[in-house]
Amino acid sequence: MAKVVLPLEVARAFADGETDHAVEARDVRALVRALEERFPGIAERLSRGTAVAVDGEIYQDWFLEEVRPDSEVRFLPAIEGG
Amino acid sequence: MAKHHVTTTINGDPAEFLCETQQTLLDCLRDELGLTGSKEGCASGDCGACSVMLDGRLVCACLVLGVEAEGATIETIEGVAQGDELHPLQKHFLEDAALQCGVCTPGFIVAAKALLEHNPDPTETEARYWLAGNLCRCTGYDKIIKAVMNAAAEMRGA
Amino acid sequence: MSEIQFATPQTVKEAVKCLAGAKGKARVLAGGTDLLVQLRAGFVRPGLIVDIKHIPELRKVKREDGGFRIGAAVSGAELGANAAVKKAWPGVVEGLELIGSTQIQGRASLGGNLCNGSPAADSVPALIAAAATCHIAGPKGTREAKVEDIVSGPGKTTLKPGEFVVSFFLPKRPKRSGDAYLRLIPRTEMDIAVVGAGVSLALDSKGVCTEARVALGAVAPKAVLVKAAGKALVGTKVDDAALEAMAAACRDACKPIDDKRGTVAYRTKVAGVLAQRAARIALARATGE
Amino acid sequence: MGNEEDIGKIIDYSGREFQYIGKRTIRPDGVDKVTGRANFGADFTVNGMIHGRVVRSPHAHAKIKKINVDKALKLDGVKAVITGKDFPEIDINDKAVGEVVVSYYDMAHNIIARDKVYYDGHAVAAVAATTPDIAEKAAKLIEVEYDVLKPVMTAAQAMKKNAPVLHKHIHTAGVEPAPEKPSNVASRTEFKLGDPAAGFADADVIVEREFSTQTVHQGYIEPHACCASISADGNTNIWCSSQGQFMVRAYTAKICGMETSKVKVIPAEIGGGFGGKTVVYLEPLAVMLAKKAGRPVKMVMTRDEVLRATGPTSGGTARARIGAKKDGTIVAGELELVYEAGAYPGSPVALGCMTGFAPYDIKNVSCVGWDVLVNRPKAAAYRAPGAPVAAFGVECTLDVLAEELGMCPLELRMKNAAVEGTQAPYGVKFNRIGYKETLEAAKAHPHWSAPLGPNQGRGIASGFWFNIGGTSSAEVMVNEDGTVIVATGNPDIGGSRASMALMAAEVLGIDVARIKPLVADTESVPFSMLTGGSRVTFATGKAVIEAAQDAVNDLKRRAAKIWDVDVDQVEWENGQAVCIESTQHKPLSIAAIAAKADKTGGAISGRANINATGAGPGFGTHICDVEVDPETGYVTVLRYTAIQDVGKAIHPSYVEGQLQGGAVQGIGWALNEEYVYSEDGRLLNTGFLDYRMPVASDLPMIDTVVVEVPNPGHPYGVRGVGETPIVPPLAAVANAVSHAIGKRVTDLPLSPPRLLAVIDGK
Repeated sequence: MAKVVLPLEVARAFADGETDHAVEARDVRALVRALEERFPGIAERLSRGTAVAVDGEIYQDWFLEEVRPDSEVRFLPAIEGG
Repeated sequence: MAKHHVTTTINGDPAEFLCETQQTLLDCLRDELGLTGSKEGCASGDCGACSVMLDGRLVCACLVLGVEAEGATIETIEGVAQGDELHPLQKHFLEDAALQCGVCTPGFIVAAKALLEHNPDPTETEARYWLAGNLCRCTGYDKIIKAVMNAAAEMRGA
Repeated sequence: MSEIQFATPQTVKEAVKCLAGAKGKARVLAGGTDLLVQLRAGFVRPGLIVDIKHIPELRKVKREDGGFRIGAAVSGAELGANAAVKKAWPGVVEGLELIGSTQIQGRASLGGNLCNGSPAADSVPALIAAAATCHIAGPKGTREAKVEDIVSGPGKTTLKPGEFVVSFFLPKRPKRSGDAYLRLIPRTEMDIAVVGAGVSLALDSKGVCTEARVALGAVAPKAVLVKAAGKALVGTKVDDAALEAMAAACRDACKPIDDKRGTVAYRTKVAGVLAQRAARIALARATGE
Repeated sequence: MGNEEDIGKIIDYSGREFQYIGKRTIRPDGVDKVTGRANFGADFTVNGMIHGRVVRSPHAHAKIKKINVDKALKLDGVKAVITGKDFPEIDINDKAVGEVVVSYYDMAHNIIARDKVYYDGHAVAAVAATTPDIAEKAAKLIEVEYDVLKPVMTAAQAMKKNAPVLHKHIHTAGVEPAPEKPSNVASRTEFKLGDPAAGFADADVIVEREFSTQTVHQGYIEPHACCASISADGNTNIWCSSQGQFMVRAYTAKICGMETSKVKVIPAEIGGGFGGKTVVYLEPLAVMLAKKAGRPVKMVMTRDEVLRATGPTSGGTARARIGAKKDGTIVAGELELVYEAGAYPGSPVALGCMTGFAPYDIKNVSCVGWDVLVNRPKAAAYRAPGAPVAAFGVECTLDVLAEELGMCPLELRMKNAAVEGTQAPYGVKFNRIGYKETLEAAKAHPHWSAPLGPNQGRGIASGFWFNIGGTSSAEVMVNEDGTVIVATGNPDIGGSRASMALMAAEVLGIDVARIKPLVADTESVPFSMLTGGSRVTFATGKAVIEAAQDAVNDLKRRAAKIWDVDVDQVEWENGQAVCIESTQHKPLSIAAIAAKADKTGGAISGRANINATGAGPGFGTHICDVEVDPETGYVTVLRYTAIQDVGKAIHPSYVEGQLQGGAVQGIGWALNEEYVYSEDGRLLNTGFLDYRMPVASDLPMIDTVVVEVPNPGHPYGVRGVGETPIVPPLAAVANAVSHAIGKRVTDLPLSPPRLLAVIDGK
């Protein structure tokens, strides 16, 4: 089960404040689908301006990045450059 | 009212153009004569990107009227190199990485050339104060001043 | 921009004729470093521009009665290269040479700097401190005026329609005298003075100040000759006490505004500081250090 | 040598000898730039071209009641006039998540107002005429009737209860339960690590300070400029300078309601961007004017327009609170940022929250960020957006903590420095990083121990930036004579062409001089994300390496054919195909293979389209000495040293240039740069006279130390270098000034009037 950490705002809006969750998924898309089942509407919210970090690697445009059972998956604000 | 017909000398060649009174020398060089090497960064004499020589004096082309060029001798960045032989300043700006985006470079080279003709062996401080009218936002000036000092040394045969 | 006429008179008389004919819609062009910025921004819409740089009298610097006669269109760079003027009146040359960058120096003139009427004009305090006068030509002939009487307020002068400044006269330097000009700008170059201070003084053989003129820029609607400040030095050895009294007089004379460059409090305090420092430099020059 | 297996594998470079990487080559675009031949945005002319001018609002906050263009249209020489009505309406929720969060609705309304103007300089209409002079006159004839509203100029004003609300449709995001009433606070962002409350309870010493900064501009010397031409069939060409021709194409097509394939963008040289040219302002207006006039339209901004109406970065406040044990171990950090977004949501406050404490290993951290709307131009990215102001707060408060603990500020940083495995404030664990190495370099540098005189002070500060990867494409084409063209889709702001050539040369094994790197238009290379985020040398570099490797594989296949051997008999060394088995086949140079290209299958090339991952963060530490004139508040920078971990310097001169340029922009930000608005919201300093950027005589030489701790995510160890250098200077200068005057300064800029007020204890 991968450890998922939601942004505080999203956690408060959908998971009454709980940021950490355990999810079974083989890639980020599947992970978000699993979250959507648990917290309807969260998928749309997570697609708006968030990047995802899987085991320390930040993906601005996430989709099918691999998620392993011991992975840690964090959602962050998208990073723009200057 | 008819435009002024201005005859002048630019980079050693005779040149003529039509302009209205309010058109600046910078506008005339760029729009009437196609010499786009001098750049407009502010049009108020505060950035030096339009530096040219007018009768041997370093000036901002945006603060001179086109009609004032009548009978004058003008030198722009396009006249600094002799054919494909670069001026030592141009060579050192390249070798010493004294430019990044390059939009301020023409103004800096014309101004530095005037400096070295006025003072072949400037100190760092003298170079910095002479070139204070040329703004650069990319380099922080360090490599520009070093390139000017290196070119000066080469030209003195030091 | 309506169509603008352009004239290049070769003599003072010709220039006066041009200006008189334009019924107040004409602007004089010397260096143009202020005029062209205002033209581009639409602050001025002249019908005629009269370029006075072709009149020999306005481009000359020559000795006169022990002092100097300087053409109104002489540029900062030209004056800076004149060793004699620089030796006699370093403060005046400093004022003109501080105006803008090398590129601006190639064009900016004493006449333009004065008649543009900016309270912060760098050359004006030193000219006033030097008791310089101007030779003015106009439709009704020529006249002389003190520099401090030319500007009446921001952008305004006492010149009558059709008049223009032909030249400046810097009087003979008394022995044991010196002048200096300092200004406060946020950077080291390229700024308009937040505060400017020009001081000119003369000493007797025992080092007692016999004459002192202190002028401040950018602290009032126009550059101001602070008589009380001058008086505070006369009769003293220009020691610290005298300098503090002079600084106090300067602070009292300040009627500055808060604007994008400085505050009232700032200009008032720094006016005193700069006047003291300029006076010390003038003193050093007067005693030939 | 660049063989296929190298790509993406973790390789130890410490002992590696590079053949071309690290050489200070002459940049390929250099000669045109030193002779005035290079074409920047305003240097293009197109046959039949006419000129465009924009009409801008003189009010900071007003409703547009009526726009009357009749007089303008009647003026002889006027060919077209447009207003907001000429543009397709865009759905309010139409957002694109590309390289950055973009609201097309906000962007479209920022480029030309619809029913309301939100800042002094907001575009209201545009006109095109046969000469610039006529266009100028026509612009003055366009009559706009406004219903002037009370402006909201600062975050403090905007957050008051009764403040006028700028946008009725904006409710504060990130707050639960979602508020019903509209608000000027566009969003609240929060990051939390560990248990800050417990952390602070455990602290022996707690320090807290509040800091403020003003709106500042990127200050590029080249104003925005473009030329647009559209033919009857809708095919559009745009010549412009920008940080990304593909970005210009995407945004312009969207705002003008056109298919992407109809818009071709040809990149000019860019005269500086620093993030400010990662958005469009003129291009959509020029396209619509060209469409209406049936003539190509050229538009060039004046400096006044650039400062009034193009994205500066947010001014704001930073409140930092740090708890530490007596031995200097930091146990808790708290940061609250309030950034002014300008007319539309989107300040970089979230990035500020993520970066403020990033250089430090702190278990308990809480960062809150407020994005607040004000009647100022919409904020755009400015070099490490959001990070400089956050670092100003944290790094100055660290200085206060060091004083409180009686500890050397460098030692305090060393003790708490983030290392590999440290969890950043935004939760991600760092891969291999070089922050400690920059501190060690600072400690060893003669500057750190040099003596100081009266009224002088020394400041130290550190900074961090993520650096990003993203989509890049590259084409490597081998010409018949064996010379090579390397085409990429990223504008070259600071010398990236030279770096692309060096990386290609390293893989191909041929002299850099035989490689011509070029910046291609949007119809010549596949989509590439813009130049920004310090990504080009890293991400586009990776694409170039992969494309060059692809070309090497093609060359190896051709050599196999020429020798009639199996391809796995062929190796690539020093720019030659070498046959492993039999020595009777002499090595084939790239030129020899290229000469037989037709015979062996056609042109030889390689290409790569990637979305680069593995970007390595960049850490920097700066040291600054200043002298303060106590009687006038005047600050002189005496000495400055910028130290940064760059992973691997591909072209050392241009890496040093980034450190020097970023440091000086930071110095300007700290000392004299600020937007000055009147009470009624008009910008007062709209030119380079009173928007004071550093000039040459203000500065000493900027010494640099390039630290190289390789980034495992890049074949040659490259980290982004462009943005980190602007993060430390605000605090380095402020700490230096504080030590010089013996009082803590907290408000930028430290201009003489402001600093004298602090010195005199006002």
